[in-house]
Amino acid sequence: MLNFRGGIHPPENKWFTEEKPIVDAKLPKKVVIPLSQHTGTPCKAIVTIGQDVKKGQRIGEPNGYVSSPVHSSISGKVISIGNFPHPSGKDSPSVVIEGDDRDEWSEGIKERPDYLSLGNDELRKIVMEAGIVGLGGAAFPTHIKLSPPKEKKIETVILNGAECEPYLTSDHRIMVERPNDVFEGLKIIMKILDVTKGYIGIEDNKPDAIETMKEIASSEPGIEVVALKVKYPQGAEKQLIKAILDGEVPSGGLPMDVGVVVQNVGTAVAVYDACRYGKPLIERIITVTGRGVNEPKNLRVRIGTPFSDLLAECGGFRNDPGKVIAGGPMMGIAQTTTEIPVIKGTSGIVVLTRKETEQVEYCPCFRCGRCIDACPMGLQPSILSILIERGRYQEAKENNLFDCFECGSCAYVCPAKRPMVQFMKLGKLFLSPKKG
Amino acid sequence: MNEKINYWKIFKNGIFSENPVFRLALSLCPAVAVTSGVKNGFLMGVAVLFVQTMSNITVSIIRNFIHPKVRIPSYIFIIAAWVTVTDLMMAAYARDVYKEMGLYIQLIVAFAIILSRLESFASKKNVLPSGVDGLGMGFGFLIALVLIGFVRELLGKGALWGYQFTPTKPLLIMILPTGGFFVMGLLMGFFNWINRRFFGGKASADVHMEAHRHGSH
Amino acid sequence: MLEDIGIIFIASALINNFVFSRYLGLCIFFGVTKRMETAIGMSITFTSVMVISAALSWLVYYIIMIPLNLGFLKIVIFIGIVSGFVQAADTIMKKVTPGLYYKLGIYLALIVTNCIILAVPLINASEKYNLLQSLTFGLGAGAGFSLALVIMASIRERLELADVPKSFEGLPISFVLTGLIALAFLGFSGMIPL
Amino acid sequence: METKAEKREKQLLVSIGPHIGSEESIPRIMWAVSISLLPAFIISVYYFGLRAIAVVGVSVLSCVIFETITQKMLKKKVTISDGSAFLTGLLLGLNLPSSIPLYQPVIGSLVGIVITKHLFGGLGYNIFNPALIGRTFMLITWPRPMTTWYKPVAGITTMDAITTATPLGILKEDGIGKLIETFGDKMNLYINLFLGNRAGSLGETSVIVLLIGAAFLFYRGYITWHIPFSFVGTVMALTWIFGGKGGLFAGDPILHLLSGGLILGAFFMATDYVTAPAIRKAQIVFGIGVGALTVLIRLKGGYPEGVMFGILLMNCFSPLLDRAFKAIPFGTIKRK
Amino acid sequence: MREMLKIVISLFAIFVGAGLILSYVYAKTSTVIYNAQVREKEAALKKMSPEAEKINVAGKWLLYEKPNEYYEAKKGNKVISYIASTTGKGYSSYIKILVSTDPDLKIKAIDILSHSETPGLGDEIEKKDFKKQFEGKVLENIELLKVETKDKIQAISGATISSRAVTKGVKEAVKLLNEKYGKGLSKE
Repeated sequence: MLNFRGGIHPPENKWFTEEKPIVDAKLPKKVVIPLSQHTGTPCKAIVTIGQDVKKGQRIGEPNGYVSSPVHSSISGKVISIGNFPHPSGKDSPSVVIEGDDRDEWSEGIKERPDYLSLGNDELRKIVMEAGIVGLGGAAFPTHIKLSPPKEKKIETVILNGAECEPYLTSDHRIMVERPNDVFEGLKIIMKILDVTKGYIGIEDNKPDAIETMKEIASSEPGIEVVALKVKYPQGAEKQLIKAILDGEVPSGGLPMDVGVVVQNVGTAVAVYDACRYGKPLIERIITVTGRGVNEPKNLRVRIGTPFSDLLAECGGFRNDPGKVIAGGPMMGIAQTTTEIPVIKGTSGIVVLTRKETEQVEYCPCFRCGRCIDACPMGLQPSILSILIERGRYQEAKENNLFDCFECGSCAYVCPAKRPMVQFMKLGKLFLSPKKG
Repeated sequence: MNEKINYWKIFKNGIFSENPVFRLALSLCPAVAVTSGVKNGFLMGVAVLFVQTMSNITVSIIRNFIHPKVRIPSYIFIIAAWVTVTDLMMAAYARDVYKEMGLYIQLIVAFAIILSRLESFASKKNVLPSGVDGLGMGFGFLIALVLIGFVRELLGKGALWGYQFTPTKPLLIMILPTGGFFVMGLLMGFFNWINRRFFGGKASADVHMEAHRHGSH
Repeated sequence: MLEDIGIIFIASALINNFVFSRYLGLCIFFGVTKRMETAIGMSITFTSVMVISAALSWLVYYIIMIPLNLGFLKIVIFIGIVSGFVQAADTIMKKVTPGLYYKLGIYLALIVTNCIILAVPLINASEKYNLLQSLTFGLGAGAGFSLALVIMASIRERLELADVPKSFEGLPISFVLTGLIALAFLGFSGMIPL
Repeated sequence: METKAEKREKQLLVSIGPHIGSEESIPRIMWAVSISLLPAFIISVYYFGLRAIAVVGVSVLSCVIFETITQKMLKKKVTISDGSAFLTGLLLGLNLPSSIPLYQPVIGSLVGIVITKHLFGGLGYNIFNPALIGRTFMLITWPRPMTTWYKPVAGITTMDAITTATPLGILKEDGIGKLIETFGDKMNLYINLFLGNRAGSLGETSVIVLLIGAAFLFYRGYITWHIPFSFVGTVMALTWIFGGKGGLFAGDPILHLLSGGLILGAFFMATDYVTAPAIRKAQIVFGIGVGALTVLIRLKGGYPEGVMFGILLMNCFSPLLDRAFKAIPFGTIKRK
Repeated sequence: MREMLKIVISLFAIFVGAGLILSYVYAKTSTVIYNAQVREKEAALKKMSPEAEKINVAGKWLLYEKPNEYYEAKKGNKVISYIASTTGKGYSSYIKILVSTDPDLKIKAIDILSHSETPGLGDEIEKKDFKKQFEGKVLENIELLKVETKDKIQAISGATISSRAVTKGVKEAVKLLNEKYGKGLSKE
């Protein structure tokens, strides 16, 4: 089984939704569309209050190289532009649109049955214009990943279907329900990058997805579907590359440094939708799940829909909810309120009960070494956390603190319940040039 | 009045605020090595007291004669001479103690405390204050050694100055090397605690490295 | 003969370790073990000086002092040899290998006032070791001292991160620690039936 | 007016991820290790009588009390419920002879808990295993009571038992012939050692019950093979090679495996998280080191048993080993 | 050059000064030290045979390569006791022992002069109970047993190595005395 060093295996808890087909969420009455839904510079709003907008109409203009446009996800009227709560925890400039229930497409949307005949630059432009970002969670603008610098020769594209976060099943459902679209998307990406070798990596706990994908892949030379060991964080780029290609991305480097581009399966579908149907990224699949919701579901959701709408659609809370998490329980962000919009990077909403999230006081590290075994980056989180606890940030840096991508494996296994990720974030904050 | 040198202050200095063992953390080896009993500690203390005072006086007397470029070797020769005197005297007149700690008596020559006092005090001052400084330092050293010896002998042998109180040895380990380190560490920690608790002072500084550098350049 | 040499080496390095059972070199031991780098630098410097001064002292002691019946001057002479040698090494190193000098030079300066350097020739003289035995003793003692320094430095690096009670920070806890290491080293006692 | 739902929403917890954690916690591990030692304790009561309860009881109680007092004095949170002081007391008690005067374990606990553990910053920071330091301190301080062993007599007996030497003591003093003679024949010797029907520290004698406890710890994943196996393996290999009188490869590794405190030490004390290296490769070296030192002391040293000193000596090296075998950061291995 | 000369003179003067003082002290103390050593040795021997008027060195012998001596203790012209110094190879040190026998080579007393055996265990060889066991024993009886015994020597429990070292040292000494003063000789 394909594997990498370290990692953990928390209870998967995917049974809530893994068998449930994707259903369309109700059309939201009102959407809040943040202008920053991607890694990089936020967009500039190009609409004004009171303006009527259509579905798919661009409302935010990219502002700089690493940026991506945003589009209205419903048709209606802009009622407010200002700072609103954002899943990242900070308020963020957003456009609020009140729906008119007509759900009309904007005029610019046109289908391209002949998309395969388009040139690479054209395709890249479509991806950019459609505002596609990585849908796995990091939300890095896809068109940048598809435009590697000349000196980096890309040889392989890996489609990430690992979905290693517990609870989440959206990628799983996509692969089972839209396998062909996933493949088409991958082929577009491979074409843009001029690559002949593609992999689709899927964790071994989704046998139906593996089977479906393998079937299609059998007729596609150059594309290989590989089963991965069920282990968190199998879906992290570097770990995925290690597992499939046995290549290690150097410290501080990017996948393209070893000639690889990794894309999420959801992103591949979005790419296909954009190229084939001209649809910008205005909706995504998310999993609403956890012991704190009545009817866990996989939903197709318009970007900007408030969490509260979706939770209501899933039968509301139950079991005294303690935490609402945007994303998976490992790397997702806990929210203070449910009046938060779904953004492009929201892969799920997990509601944990109060009992599940009981907080315990943490103890001093007692050097059991579990975190060292668990760390997928080969770090020693125990030492790092102690160094940071004592304010010795520079030494933490010397111990490769910046290799940490905050996957939380160390914190998960820690018997002393030390808030490792918090320490790592703190350390990086102190070391960042702004804070000196 | 101001011109008068406060001899009492110089003397007291060595015993309390610059106690060579507990405060300056200098010359730690004998503090552990010869303190398995009060008597040994006392005699070692006397030996150091003697060497320190005599060397201080000697250096103070001939300080103008010593060439500054070779002052360290000169000091070392002077100390070595006085140590040899002590060594021979003890070998002659305190034989049973000498058998146990002869090596450490000879090693007084390498005690950083003595050299550093010569360099920092005796080489600049007159004979009388230098002598008093030597006495103070020596006494501070002696008191520290007796104190450690007291604790170790009492706990380790149930005896004081060889006089047995208890039929058996209560905590034998205390007279072994490991016990010596324990007692040193615990006493230092205890004094730090008292100092912090009641006098609001700082813990004894790790100044010995400084003193070493000082002494040997 | 070879066995004899081996015994002297092991005895001086482990069983009668200078720090843990002879209580020698403590000032340096506590002084330079705050950082691993200095501990290693000190180990190298000390061991070489110990071996060389053991040899020089032996030659002077048996070729000059004993025939002239000057045994009682051994303290003065030995310290003269050690400081002279260190001074010479200092000067030569500065000229010949400045790189090494800047790494180890500062330790050289600390050596003169250190009792273990002097203890080696004194013990050699009182045990009446021959030249080879004296060299072995110097090497063993140096190795034992180096071992102590390196262990101590690695432990103190960890201790620096520990939540030691305020009054015990620094020297007191180092003393207690040394006591505990000495306790462990008691396991070697009786290893060589003398 | 806030609705009920809104009110509840306000109480949503916010923290940095991960939002789920494993079941393991320090108390859970400590108490599980304590439980795994339960069979050894029960068998010690069977072999050494009520005295075993008294010795272990005093050790445990004084460790817990000293932990409470020290933490109060240092104005720290009292953490006796995490079981670490209990475990220290249990290990100390099981490492003592049955006849030890009862005030002595109190001092041993004092040294273990206060000096070895709390002076160094408490749980997680101690350099040495507190129970072992307590025991070694006692061995050096009261060598006579600490080396007076009684023959185990099944059933509830007290002090009228007969003093004898431990198997390793007999082996060291009189050689293997005498040892076999004491137990009848070689097979009998092995069986008695395996069952624990021999003189020794309370908890070290019965290999079988210790292995049951160790199996439990393996099953729960609280110990890994690295330390115990490299330790035991090294002891067996070296005793086989050097343990015999008639030249190399003439030793009796099984005898060395079954006697002394090897099993107790290898599975329950050398594996102590705090004082052993945390890196797996370093743990193997650690285990080999403990094994080699144990054999060195058993065969050449002044004491018949070397496990305790072996572990303590290697405890000194743990930080160094962790340093030397630092984990390899991801990305340092080039793509093949 | 002048500077150099100054340095040399300064150092040399200190050196010579120190040398002179030391020589003086050495001259004064060396005899004291020598005498003290002699007196100590005499006192130790005298303790072994208090009624002797004269104790003479009768010969030297080696054990574990350590030099030892044996003596004849005389009252008037009659030998009343033989004394031998001997060595035991102990647990952590060489044990220096004195043994005295009466003219028929039965042990009168033994004494431990110096050792550094383990405190609390090995150092019990200094205890009267242990040393007394040797009194009245002849060569054949000097044997260490680990059980209770009247006519042999019983080991100190937990300190077998030290006990054995003393016993062996004593045995070697008595053996030597037997060789030198075997029954026939001692009668004359």
